[in-house]
Amino acid sequence: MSEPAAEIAHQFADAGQQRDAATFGMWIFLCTEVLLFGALFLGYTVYRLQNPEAFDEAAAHTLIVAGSINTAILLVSSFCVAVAVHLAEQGDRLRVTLLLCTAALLGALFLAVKAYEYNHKIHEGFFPGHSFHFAGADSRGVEMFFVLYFTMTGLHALHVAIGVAVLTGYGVAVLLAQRPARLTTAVDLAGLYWHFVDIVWVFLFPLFYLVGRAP
Amino acid sequence: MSFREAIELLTSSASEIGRSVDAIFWALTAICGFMVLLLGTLILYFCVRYRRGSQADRTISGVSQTPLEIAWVAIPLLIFLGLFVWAGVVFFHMARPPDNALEIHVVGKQWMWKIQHPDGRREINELHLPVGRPVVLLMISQDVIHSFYVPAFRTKQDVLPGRYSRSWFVPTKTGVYHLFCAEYCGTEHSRMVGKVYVLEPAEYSGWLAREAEPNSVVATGERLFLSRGCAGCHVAGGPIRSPLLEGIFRKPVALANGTTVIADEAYLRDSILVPNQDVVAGYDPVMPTFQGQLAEEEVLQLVAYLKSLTIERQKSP
Amino acid sequence: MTSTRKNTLALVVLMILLGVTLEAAYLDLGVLHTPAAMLIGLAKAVLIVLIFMRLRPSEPLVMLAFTAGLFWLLIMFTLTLGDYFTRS
Amino acid sequence: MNPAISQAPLQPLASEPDYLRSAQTLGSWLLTTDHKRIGILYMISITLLFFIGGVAAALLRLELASPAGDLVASATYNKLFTIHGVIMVWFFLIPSVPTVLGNFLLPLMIGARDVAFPRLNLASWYIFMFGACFTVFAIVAGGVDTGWTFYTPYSSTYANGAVIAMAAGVFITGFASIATGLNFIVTIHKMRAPGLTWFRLPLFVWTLYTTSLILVLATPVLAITLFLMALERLFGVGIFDPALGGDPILFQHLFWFYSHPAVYIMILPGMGVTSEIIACFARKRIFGYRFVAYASIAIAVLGFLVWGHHMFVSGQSVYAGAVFSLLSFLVAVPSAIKVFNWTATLYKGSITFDTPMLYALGFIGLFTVGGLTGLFVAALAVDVHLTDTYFVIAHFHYVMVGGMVMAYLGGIHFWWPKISGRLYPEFPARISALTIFAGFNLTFFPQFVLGMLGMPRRYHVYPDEFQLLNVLSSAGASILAVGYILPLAYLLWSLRYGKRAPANPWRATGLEWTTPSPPPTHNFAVTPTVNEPPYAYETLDEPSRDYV
Ligand code: HEA
Ligand code: HEA
Ligand code: HEC
Ligand code: CUA
Ligand SMILES: [Cu+2]
Repeated sequence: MSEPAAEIAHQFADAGQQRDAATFGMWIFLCTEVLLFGALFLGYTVYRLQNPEAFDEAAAHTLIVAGSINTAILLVSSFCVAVAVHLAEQGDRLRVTLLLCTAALLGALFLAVKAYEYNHKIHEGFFPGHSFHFAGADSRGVEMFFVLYFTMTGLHALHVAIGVAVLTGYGVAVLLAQRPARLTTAVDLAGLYWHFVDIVWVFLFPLFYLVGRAP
Repeated sequence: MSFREAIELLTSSASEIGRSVDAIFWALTAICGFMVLLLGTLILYFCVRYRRGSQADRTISGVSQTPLEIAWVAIPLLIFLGLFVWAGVVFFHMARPPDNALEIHVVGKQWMWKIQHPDGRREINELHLPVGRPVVLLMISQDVIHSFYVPAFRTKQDVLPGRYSRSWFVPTKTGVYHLFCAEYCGTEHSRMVGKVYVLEPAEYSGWLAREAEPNSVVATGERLFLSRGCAGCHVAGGPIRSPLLEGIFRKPVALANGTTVIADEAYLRDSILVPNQDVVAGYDPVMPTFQGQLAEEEVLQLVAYLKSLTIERQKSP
Repeated sequence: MTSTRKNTLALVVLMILLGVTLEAAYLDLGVLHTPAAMLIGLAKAVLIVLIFMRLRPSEPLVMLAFTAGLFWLLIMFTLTLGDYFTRS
Repeated sequence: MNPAISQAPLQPLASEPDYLRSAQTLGSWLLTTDHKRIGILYMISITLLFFIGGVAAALLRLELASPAGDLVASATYNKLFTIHGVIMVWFFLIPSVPTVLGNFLLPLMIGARDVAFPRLNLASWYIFMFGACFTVFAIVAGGVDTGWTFYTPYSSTYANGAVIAMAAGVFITGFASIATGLNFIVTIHKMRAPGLTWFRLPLFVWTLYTTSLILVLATPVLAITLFLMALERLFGVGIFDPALGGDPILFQHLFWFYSHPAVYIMILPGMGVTSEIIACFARKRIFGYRFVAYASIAIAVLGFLVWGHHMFVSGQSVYAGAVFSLLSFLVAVPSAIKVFNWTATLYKGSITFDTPMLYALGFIGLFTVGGLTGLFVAALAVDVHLTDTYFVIAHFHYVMVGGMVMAYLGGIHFWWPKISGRLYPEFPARISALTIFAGFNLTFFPQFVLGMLGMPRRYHVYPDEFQLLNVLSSAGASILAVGYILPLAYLLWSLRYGKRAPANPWRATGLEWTTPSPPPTHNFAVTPTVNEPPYAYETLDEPSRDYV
């Protein structure tokens, strides 16, 4: 294994091709994720149009403070990753590790807040199914809101959890790797994924927390 | 089935719309048959004439590609558009039942069809109809999706849970026809079948009279309206201020959220089962839900009763 | 502008947008509520995509993947909602 | 052999051993990242799965030979057609050409040493097998009786059996599809040999590209839809639940948003294979190459706009129905372009009738019939009568079995010398191609008539008057079964006893034929350069160069 050539897999001609291919592949993957979440957003739209009042009423019961804190957490975490990607290109491994781990930690914090929220909702009887109870007028529409709430934020939380694992993994790997330069592209791709997860939340937040707050 | 019967079945339907459908079907068959023959002949001819080793002339001369390509985009496209419009027109006709149609209620459930005629007569997995009169089926399912299919009429309509659907036709030939459930609905889907009897009008009346029900659909609905307590609220000067329901059918209703809806069957059904989804403007959302307390047949009867209420009736008693 | 400064600036703007959208949620905007919230969400998303994710219009392939996702989403929404809006 | 018969010079006989012999251990197969070996792994897996689906089909046809429903119980019958549909669609036909021939050939055809992400490629096979295990488990653990369409609320509330396991199997396999599609798109964009511009690509590569687009853009929606259905079944509430005001038609929208484009996943690669074969055995450049290439894109894109044609009587708005019908007619135009151009390619060709060509001609004929009957069901008023009858069954078996399976077999025969390094025996191969063609028509043509007469699909028992046509169909199916077992037998036989294949037995164009048969592990010792348009058969066959 000669030094620079070792970085390039046999099927590629040069490092540029390899990097471009990887980045392009990641964006295609994100494109599939857009459609995955997109179907859920479509479901939300359809049912919200059918039950506008019920959705207003239901959304007033989500924890807006927790939601806002979580939005801020993800934005900061995204920022950390963006800076980390930049520093990784300059080979500043210590700070890359630090930033990636901070981002992961923030992700974990996000999940903790989420868990608190879920717990709260379940105790208030908003978990759909047998235990669901809601005293207000249109409990059917409210239950549908919470079906969507749990499914969409749950799927998002799953993505966050995966992201936390990936970021932690690369954070450690960058520190320990023999040749951290090999990880530059990988860190970049992990970053793209993490920003995408952030974007999904940017849309979930207004749809589940900000609806029905106005007097 | 003999060959002649088969041809007969293929080419003749027993409803008005069936004739139009068959016309399109056979036009399609002719066009597509012609295309298959044309392409088949060309391919076979080329295969024989230009087989390896044949002496055929192979110098390519003056076949210009683009005009050909344009031709075989444009010509099919025009044919396709024609077919689309033709079939579309017939389809829209199918979707608009006439007002004077005989309304029959159909409730599908795993795995039977429960049918009720306006005068109250019920039947299961059988449907008796007078010939020559438009019939509209107002249908709903109690469980999963079914589909009401009478091949001889060329009509089919999915029957959904939680939502009314409609199918209409004019039987043109007396006889006995198949009734199938065409949407897969579970274990005995293939046994959710029945017979449609198309009778002369007089025979139909005779059939209705043979096992006459004491109450018509509307009368049953009225009794439900009284016995289930609807009438307790929906009267002028009742204990709870509630809208009067006379003449409501097909009228616009202003809702509390500022929108307006037309009071069709679906709206009436929802008003009974999920009253708080669309609250009428100016009223409190105090009407209790009747979800789980009324069978689908009963909801249909109530809806039929509400539809029958006209302004005049309100004044007369 | 160095990349880190660009990122920092983006974060600041994102936080401001978060504040704005929270504020807007309590205003009486009537039916414009959700459109306003979604517009702000869109602005945030654009910032993240352009600055954090460094999407550059000069990379045609990445742009292709990105717009394809959105375009197909649009197809899904248009035709499905088309059904719901025209049901009698 | 003629050394100068292809665009690029034949590759030097590499010192490297060929991909089959480079390493022989089981581990070397199960951990391979070589696209050719992964293709073989897929080939073995989907062949097995095809026979599972085929046995289910055989039992269906056996049962339907009599109207009474006497062979199996209704519940069993329903499980059989569900197993048949699920296995055939997701575990055989969707992966068939892309993952077997596509994996094997794509890098060879574009002059690359492998796909862009070889490890992802191997992962996709493992994901596929994992999904297949779930599905087989679901079959063993009592089966599922929802039909391959999983309509709610039946699937979420009323259905019997291991619905969640079956849905999980399909869900997981979806990610294998996505991985393959992603890999192909990146490979085609980034890994083409120097000089191999888009319009020098073989049409097969174009179809793989468009297929991959669909795989990537549609599959996620299926995944989430099945996920929601399974959640609903698990928790007893969900977004399609009518009790909450949920709409079963929303499920149908989402399902068909995937599944209609998916039917083009199940035909586009077959069209690509057909283009390769027709050009080679007519010794001509494909007529209207650019139109055929663009038609693939048009099919892929327009194919996303027509899904509602499966829902004309579902309770969808009639206006939406009209839009979907119009678009369905439009999507037929690019298919028409292809059929006409194939026909025109034959004109003034120099045609031979080796087995691959028989399959390709069969494909054109049967696909045309299948496609044209698609127009019947795309026409609104006619579909009201025909939907959910055997007419639809016949329509899609014509396109899927008459079309895609024929193309798959044609492709397997065409590239068998390259894949295995052996020639298959020509005579039995021709016999079996003709058997399949005859058996196929006998099986499925009567079903058009049954549909027109009104026999609904998914019917375990049926009125007596339909028996004659059903018996014909069942008889056809047994001929078809023989036709499918024959190739399995002689292809396996040829692995051992077949003649050794030269690098380019068909004297075909295309970079894959410049490599030795079977190709070495890394495909090309020197990266080829391309400076010719594709299908340069006319120049290739010029007498001056034809010194065989
Ligand atoms: C390989 C798979 C495949 C392909 C390629 C197609 C191709 C087409 N399909 Fe098919 N279809 C299925 C697989 C496929 N289908 C399946 C699996 C189902 C049922 C699913 C289920 O319910 O279980 C189905 C069901 C189905 C329906 C719903 C039927 C129903 O349930 O009621 C419709 C309705 O529009 C339809 C239409 C079409 C059309 C218009 C095409 C077109 O793309 C065809 C275009 C091709 C041609 C038209 C032929 C070539 C053209 C010419 C030679 C031109 C010259 C012609 C003239 C000038 C007239 N299909
Ligand atoms: C995708 C590809 C695909 C393929 C290749 C096939 C192949 C076949 N299909 Fe399939 N079919 C579907 C996809 C496919 N089908 C789908 C999606 C459905 C809808 C399911 C649903 O409604 O949910 C369906 C439904 C379906 C039905 C309707 C069932 C119903 O609605 O009640 C029938 C009935 O005849 C049928 C028959 C056949 C036959 C005879 C074959 C033959 O081509 C198969 C031939 C192969 C063999 C026979 C196997 C090889 C031989 C042996 C293993 C030896 C033993 C055999 C004998 C002794 C005979 N299929
Ligand atoms: C407790 C009193 C009460 C009872 C009992 C009651 N309703 Fe109502 N109903 C109301 C009120 C109040 C409204 C208006 C507010 C609303 O839309 O919910 C209403 C609205 C309606 C509407 C919509 C009217 C419109 O103008 O659009 C219909 C239809 C209806 N009820 C039918 C029924 C039927 C049928 C029953 C019996 C099965 C019934 N109601 C029982 C109080 C009642
Ligand atoms: Cu009811 Cu099928
Ligand atoms: Cu389709």
